[in-house]
Amino acid sequence: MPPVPKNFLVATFLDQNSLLQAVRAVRDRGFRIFDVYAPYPIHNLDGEMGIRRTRLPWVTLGAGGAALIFALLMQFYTAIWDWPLNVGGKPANSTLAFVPITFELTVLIGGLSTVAALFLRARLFPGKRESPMLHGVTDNTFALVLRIRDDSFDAHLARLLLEQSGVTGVEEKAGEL
Amino acid sequence: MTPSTRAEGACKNRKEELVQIGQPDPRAYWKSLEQLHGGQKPSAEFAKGLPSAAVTRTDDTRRDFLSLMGFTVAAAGLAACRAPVQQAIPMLVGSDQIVPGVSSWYATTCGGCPSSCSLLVKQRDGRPIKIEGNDRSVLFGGGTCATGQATVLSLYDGERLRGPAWKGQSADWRQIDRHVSESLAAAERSNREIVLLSGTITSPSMLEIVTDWSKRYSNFRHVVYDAISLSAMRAANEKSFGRKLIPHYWFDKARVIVGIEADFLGTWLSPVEFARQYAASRKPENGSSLHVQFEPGLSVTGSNADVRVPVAPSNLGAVAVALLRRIAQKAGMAGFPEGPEPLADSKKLDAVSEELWRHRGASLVVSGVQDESVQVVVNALNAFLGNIGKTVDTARPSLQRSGDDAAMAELVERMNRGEVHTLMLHGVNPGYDYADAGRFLQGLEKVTLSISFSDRRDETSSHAHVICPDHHFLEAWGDAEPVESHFSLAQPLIAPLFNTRAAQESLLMWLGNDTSHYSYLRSFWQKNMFPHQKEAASFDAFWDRSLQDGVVDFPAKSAAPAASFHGDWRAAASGIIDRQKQQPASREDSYELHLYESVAMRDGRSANNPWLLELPDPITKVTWANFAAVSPQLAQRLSLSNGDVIALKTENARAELPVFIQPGQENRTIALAVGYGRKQVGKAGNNVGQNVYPLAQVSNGFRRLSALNIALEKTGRRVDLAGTQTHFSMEGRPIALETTLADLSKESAAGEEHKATPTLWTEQPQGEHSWGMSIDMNACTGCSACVIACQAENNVPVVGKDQVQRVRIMHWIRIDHYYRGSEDNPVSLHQPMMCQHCGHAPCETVCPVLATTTSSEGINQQVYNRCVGTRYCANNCPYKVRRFNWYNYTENPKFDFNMNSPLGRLVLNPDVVVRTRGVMEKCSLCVQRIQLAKNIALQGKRELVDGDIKSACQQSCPTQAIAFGDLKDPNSRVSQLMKSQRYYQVLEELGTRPNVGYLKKVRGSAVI
Amino acid sequence: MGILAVCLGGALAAWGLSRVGIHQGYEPVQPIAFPHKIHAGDNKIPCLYCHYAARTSRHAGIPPASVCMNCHSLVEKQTVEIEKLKEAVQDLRPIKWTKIHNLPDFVYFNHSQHVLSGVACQRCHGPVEQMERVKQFAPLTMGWCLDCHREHAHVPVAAVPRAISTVAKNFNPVAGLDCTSCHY
Amino acid sequence: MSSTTIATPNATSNAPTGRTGTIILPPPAWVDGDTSLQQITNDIVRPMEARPGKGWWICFSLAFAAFLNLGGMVTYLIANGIGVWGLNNSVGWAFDITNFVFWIGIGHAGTLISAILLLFRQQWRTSINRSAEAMTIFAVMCAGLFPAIHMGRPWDIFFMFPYPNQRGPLWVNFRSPLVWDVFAITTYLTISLAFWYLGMIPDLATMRDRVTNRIRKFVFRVLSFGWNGSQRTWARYEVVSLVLAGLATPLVLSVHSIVSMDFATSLVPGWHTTIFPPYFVAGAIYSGFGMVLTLLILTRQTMHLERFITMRHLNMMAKVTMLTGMIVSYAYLTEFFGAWYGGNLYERYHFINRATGPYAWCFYLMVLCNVITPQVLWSKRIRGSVAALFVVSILVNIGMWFERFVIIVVSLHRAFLPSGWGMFYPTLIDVGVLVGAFGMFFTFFLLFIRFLPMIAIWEIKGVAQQQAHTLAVSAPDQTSAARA
Repeated sequence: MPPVPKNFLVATFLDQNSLLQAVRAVRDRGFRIFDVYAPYPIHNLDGEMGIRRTRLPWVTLGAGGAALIFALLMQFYTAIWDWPLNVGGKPANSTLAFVPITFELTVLIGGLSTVAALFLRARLFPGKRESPMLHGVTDNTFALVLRIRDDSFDAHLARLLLEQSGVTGVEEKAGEL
Repeated sequence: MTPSTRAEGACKNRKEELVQIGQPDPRAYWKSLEQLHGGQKPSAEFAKGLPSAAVTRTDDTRRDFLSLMGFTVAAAGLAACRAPVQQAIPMLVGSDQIVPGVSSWYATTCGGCPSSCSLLVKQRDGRPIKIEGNDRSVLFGGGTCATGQATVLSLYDGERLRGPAWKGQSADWRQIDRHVSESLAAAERSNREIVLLSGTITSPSMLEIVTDWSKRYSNFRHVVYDAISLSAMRAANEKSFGRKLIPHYWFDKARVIVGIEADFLGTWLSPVEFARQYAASRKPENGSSLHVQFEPGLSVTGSNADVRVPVAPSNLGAVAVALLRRIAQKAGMAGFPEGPEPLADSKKLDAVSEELWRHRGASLVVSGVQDESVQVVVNALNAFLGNIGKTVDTARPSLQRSGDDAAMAELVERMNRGEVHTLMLHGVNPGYDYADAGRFLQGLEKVTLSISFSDRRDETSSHAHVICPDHHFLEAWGDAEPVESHFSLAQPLIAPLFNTRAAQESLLMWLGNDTSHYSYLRSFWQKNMFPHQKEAASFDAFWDRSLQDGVVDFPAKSAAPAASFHGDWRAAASGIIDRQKQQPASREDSYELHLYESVAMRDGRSANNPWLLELPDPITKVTWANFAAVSPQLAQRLSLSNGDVIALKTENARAELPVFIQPGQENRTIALAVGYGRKQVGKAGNNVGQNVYPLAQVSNGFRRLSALNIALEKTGRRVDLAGTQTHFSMEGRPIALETTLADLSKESAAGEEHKATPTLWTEQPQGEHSWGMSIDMNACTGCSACVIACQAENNVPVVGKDQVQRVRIMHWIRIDHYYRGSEDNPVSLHQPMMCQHCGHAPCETVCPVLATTTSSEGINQQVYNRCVGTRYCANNCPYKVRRFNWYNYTENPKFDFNMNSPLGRLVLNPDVVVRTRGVMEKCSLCVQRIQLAKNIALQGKRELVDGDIKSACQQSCPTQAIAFGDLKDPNSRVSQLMKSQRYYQVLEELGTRPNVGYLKKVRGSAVI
Repeated sequence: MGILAVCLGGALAAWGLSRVGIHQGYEPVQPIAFPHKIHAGDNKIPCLYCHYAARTSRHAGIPPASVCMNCHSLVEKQTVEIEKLKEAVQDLRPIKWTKIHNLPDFVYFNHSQHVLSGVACQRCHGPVEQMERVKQFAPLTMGWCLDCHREHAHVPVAAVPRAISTVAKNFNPVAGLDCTSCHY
Repeated sequence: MSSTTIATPNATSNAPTGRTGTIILPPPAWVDGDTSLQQITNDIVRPMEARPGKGWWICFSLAFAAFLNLGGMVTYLIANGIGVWGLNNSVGWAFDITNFVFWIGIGHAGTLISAILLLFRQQWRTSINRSAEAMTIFAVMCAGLFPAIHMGRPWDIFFMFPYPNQRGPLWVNFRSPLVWDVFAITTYLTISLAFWYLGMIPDLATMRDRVTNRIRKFVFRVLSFGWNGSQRTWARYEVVSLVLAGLATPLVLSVHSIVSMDFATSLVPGWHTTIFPPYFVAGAIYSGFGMVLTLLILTRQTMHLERFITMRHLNMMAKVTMLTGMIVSYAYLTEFFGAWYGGNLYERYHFINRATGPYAWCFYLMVLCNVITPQVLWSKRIRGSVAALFVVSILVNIGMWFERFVIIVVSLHRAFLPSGWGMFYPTLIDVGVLVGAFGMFFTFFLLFIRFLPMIAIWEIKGVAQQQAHTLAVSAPDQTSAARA
């Protein structure tokens, strides 16, 4: 079996501040951070890492809007157009009475679509296997991962930078993330 | 007969059994005449009518569904699976009389009580399923009473004997005939009597058979015994008018009606007829008559009176005397015996007599008091007022009661002395209802041969040697003459269900006359009726027409003028006064009893009829029991509350009943309903309530429905009464409205018509018709015939006492009873209440599944198969008229009433679905009748006209209080009534826009 | 693949569920192999000659055996099936036909109303005159009923051939769309 | 709240506090003791890893017995019909819908804590939101049971949904509040479930990485969706959480509003009133907080989670309870005032009957529990006493159950026509189903605290880190004071 090329440089930290330092350090030197793994969301990290704000809320808006239109049309269609029955003498178009269901369907479909979109976007699905490279990131460890892409990647410099910022271990690892 | 429903397993097998004709299996019933005769099988598809209608069907749907709940992809394959195979079995030989699925109507005569009302009976696929009044009858005019409506269910009573019995063993007719003939021969040889003990017989042909018997056997006697008899009146009338008769009354001709303890609107003599007349006299448009009622307990009649005075039974005679004294003075009769005033407020009597006198010749005094003297005094009153021949018809008397208390008492003594050899019992049950039933049964032991024609083993027939079960009247030929020269024919609607034989036929057979009852009847009519008429040329034509019409009226036999009164009223009055004086001063702890017939149970003969058992009493709304009605004052004094059981003791009898606190009850009197507490009538009626007949006291040979000097004690036990209404005050709400004659005339001047409440919504598109109903609360007496009519028409289940107690009665129409005024003597209001078919129905908006919507013709339609049973509609119904099926009431042993037996289910209307559990139901305005009428109009290629459709409640109403019709037709009766000044809608301020409206009750002018 | 299977399964299941209680195409074997084709088709006997009850009753009714015998006591042709009929009549033994068109009990269907309004029998029963053995032609679902009722809610049945000629020319009833037209 | 957080630094701000020179009081500490990440993980998952104690087993046995009883009762009910309950023609709804509204109400606190407090950035929610959300879900499940079984023909429940069918097609009545209920409850349950589950994914991953048992590892692997704590995912995750919170907030308000419309849109005196939606929402939150208090006090004491569910948490919840309790009391007053001022005959009678009729004792019990009881929470001492809070929370639950009973039964039993009046008496089955629903609820809850992380580990970590950071920067000397 040929040796698998080591394609990731994984630096682990035990505290948030060291991690932040390391992130700043490697970013300052032009490294592109593949990702950071943490047991909880670190709120000021996104900017440091250069992550753009997610567009998922647009999914909510779109799905919710579609659901709203669907709900209204469904109710108009069934109650007014398809079979208008005389219910308590009320007009077939009892629009006010259609509001609650319209709202509920908007929320339901909007919400579920957002969650589904998140799972799709973040490629989360039931049974997906965890990566053995990231031991402890769900407990107390923070991991900064750089991708070793080609020769232009200065692994030495990266290591140096990381070791200067309170890292507990730096390792080159192979695998999928 | 075919199982038309998709029934499987046991259900199907049972139906297969039903199919087998002529099998000894007791469950093998006829379904039609054709089935019986000639082995023809009526055809197939009796869709809903057959036992287990919709219920099994919906179950099947559910089964289909559930079977698919566990599906995977195989669901597609499963969809191909089939429902159980249904078979259709046509008749072998077609009949031009019976087309499957088409109802026919036959005229007959009611056998529910001796009033003998003329009926039209609906027959469907060979089964009578609905009783209606015959509107060709000049006497009864198309109305019925609750008892009459319920008789159709008695036909399908599972307790009826399947065949004759000889000394407790079932036997065949030939055996019995041989035994009886032998015994009769022996009787003839002996010097002992042959006695026919019957109830009132209104049938002239049967009376002819009785005459034949007296001709054949010199030692034959006919004794007539009525549990509730008018024997004293007959005796008094003999003294007053020279003839033992019950006069025929004309309430419609009376402007002033005074009742002295006679519930003529509820139970007395001929209530359907009287209610009809009464309603006519009470029309506010003609200036209503004045009705004053003196009575101990609140009766249906009393609840309708303008003035009602609670009077103790012992004091009723004195009231009559006091009235007579005043009238006699006005009439200038001298020599009236002096006596004390019976009422504290003697001005009331002054005013009443003033009114009576003012309306001489157009007034009427009636009394049901079983006392000769009182009746003579009443006769004198009518005579002095010139009512005889006007409102009191003695020329064409009523034949509806001919019981003779004295003859009965004598018979019992003779029996005990062993002087009776053969005793035939027809239509009587003295073992239950005779004052001294023990003595009667003792005597019965000494009779050599006792023959009962009873349809079941009851308290008397179980002691008889032979039971020769008579047909139910719907299976039998017959005739009746309720009022002299007014005849009504009876014809069978169904071949006898069981191996029974008409009593007349048995009697003829034992006379050695082996003609059938039918040919005897025909020849009787040919001999006695045919000659009196001129219209028909041949007897066949006359017979056919009479049978079709059901009624034949001849002019009075004797054109004699009104009988003149020659009774000794002075003696009678002084007798009453003396008795009053002799009466020991009433002690604090002694009370009086007042026994009465309840509207539902009457004298107790229909005590196994679950419809009647569950019919709420019109006054108290109590079902499934009788009770001791006490006045609120007495209850307070003795600290009694509803349901406390008290013991009532006379010298030789004792009864324990739960208390019901009855406003308007006379303070020292306790009212009890007879007819309950039967021990051997059937599983529904056994031991329901207490038998209070033994408490009745006999005075001067007449059994009075009252007793003096009753001891009362509390037992400490409690029995919860099952009432369908527990709150009788309107709480000041504008629900059942009333007005006065004076106000009405004022309003007419103002002339303001009823207007619908305004709405923000646009009107919904409407169809060709708009069905509506109008209920005249002034005409409604509360008699409750409509309740049973609706139950019969719409397959409304009986739920039993426990469920009624849990407020789960299923009746689609109820009659609300409200009181106004003081507890001691309140004013009553009866308000029939059913689905109001709101145009803006609150129930519809809340139904999640559209199971209830408004039809294009204004009906609030309830679709049972769509209903999921959230009960939201019932909660939101301001009238609380929706009924939920809390359980399966069909084929459920927990509700072992008519709908739990294949026999009892034969009464179901095939045009109305039997509802399954978990669905809501309610009044549909008899939509099946609307559809039928439309279809008949279609067949006749014509438009519907007003009167084509009559709802079941409307049809049954003797007073025509209910009008149904098309609101879009400005000439329909209901549209006309809507224009009445009295028209209003209940709770219309809620904006419900009901299609059912009410006409306000009118209170008479406040002269008294 | 998986997704496709789920979709396919779901569609099949939905289709299966939607067919629950529908017995379109039901074609049971009858005790006597009565050929409508010969009677109504070849010999052009009107439907209402045998099913006379359809004119007046809610049930079309299966003709009594006596109706069959109106002709078959004269017609000389004998077959095994006709023999079965004659035997049944002789033995006074009713014939148990298998019912094909079954509506749930909570539906009130009135044949006469439809016949008198001019609805042809074939509209619901299909070309019975071409059927050797009768089978259920229509799905008999509420939606199917309503399709026709909606069509004729305002326009009377006119285009279809009259089942019965006695309907007055100018009396053209329309179909009801109320729940209580069928459910009560 | 204001007394302790005059200028609490923004939770997400990374600006060093104190830099601007403002005087800043230390923020409240929401985690006591060791705030090291590993310790937090260990402490929270301890109940899941240890064998359950005696207390858990006793509670579970009781709850499970009641749950089984519910199964029996419901089977009996469906086999026989609604008649086995005490309902009748006058009172068409009683225990069934009372329970329904009660449980829906209970659910509301969970969403409030998880969604509304998230939007308001209330950090104290972190220790309790997970279990509160679980409570919501179980409560909504209990609630959903009742509309299903209260139907006369529960097997036809699919009629309630607008699906294409062969009946015409016949749809549903979108004007009926019951259809609104169907949609509202379905939505509420689904969104709450999504929210709850989404929040739990990182913790499930934590569990996945901890457990050694192969089966458990497999289960957690499936459940955790391959979560790996990627910051890119965290970023999206947090946004989605906020979006869901934004959706759930109006949702939670709408759900009880819609439930209240079951009554408010009817015309029954006592139901027909416009104040119901806010009144019901306040009542729901009140009862929900009562239940959260009950549950958290029990869990805290039995599972030894005092570190995370501190007295300060209980204090906050007590304050919310008191506030909503007073809103509810105000609504009671308004109802009576409205009846008097409106002058409607039926409405007036209803309120007189409520206070003096045969069910007056229910009314007074309700007033005692919902009006009088929350007033004791003014006292700091009571808010500081676990036992007292527990008693109060139980009373709140009882009071709110009776509130619904009073609204439903007392209104129905004497409506418009006195002839239609009747009394409701519960049967054993009624009581059995009531108890059984509690059994179901507690069974699920006890299983939850045993098998799933009942405190949001990752959120606690975030808060604890921030807390440590803030305290270190601003006022290290006050840390001990705050803890005291």
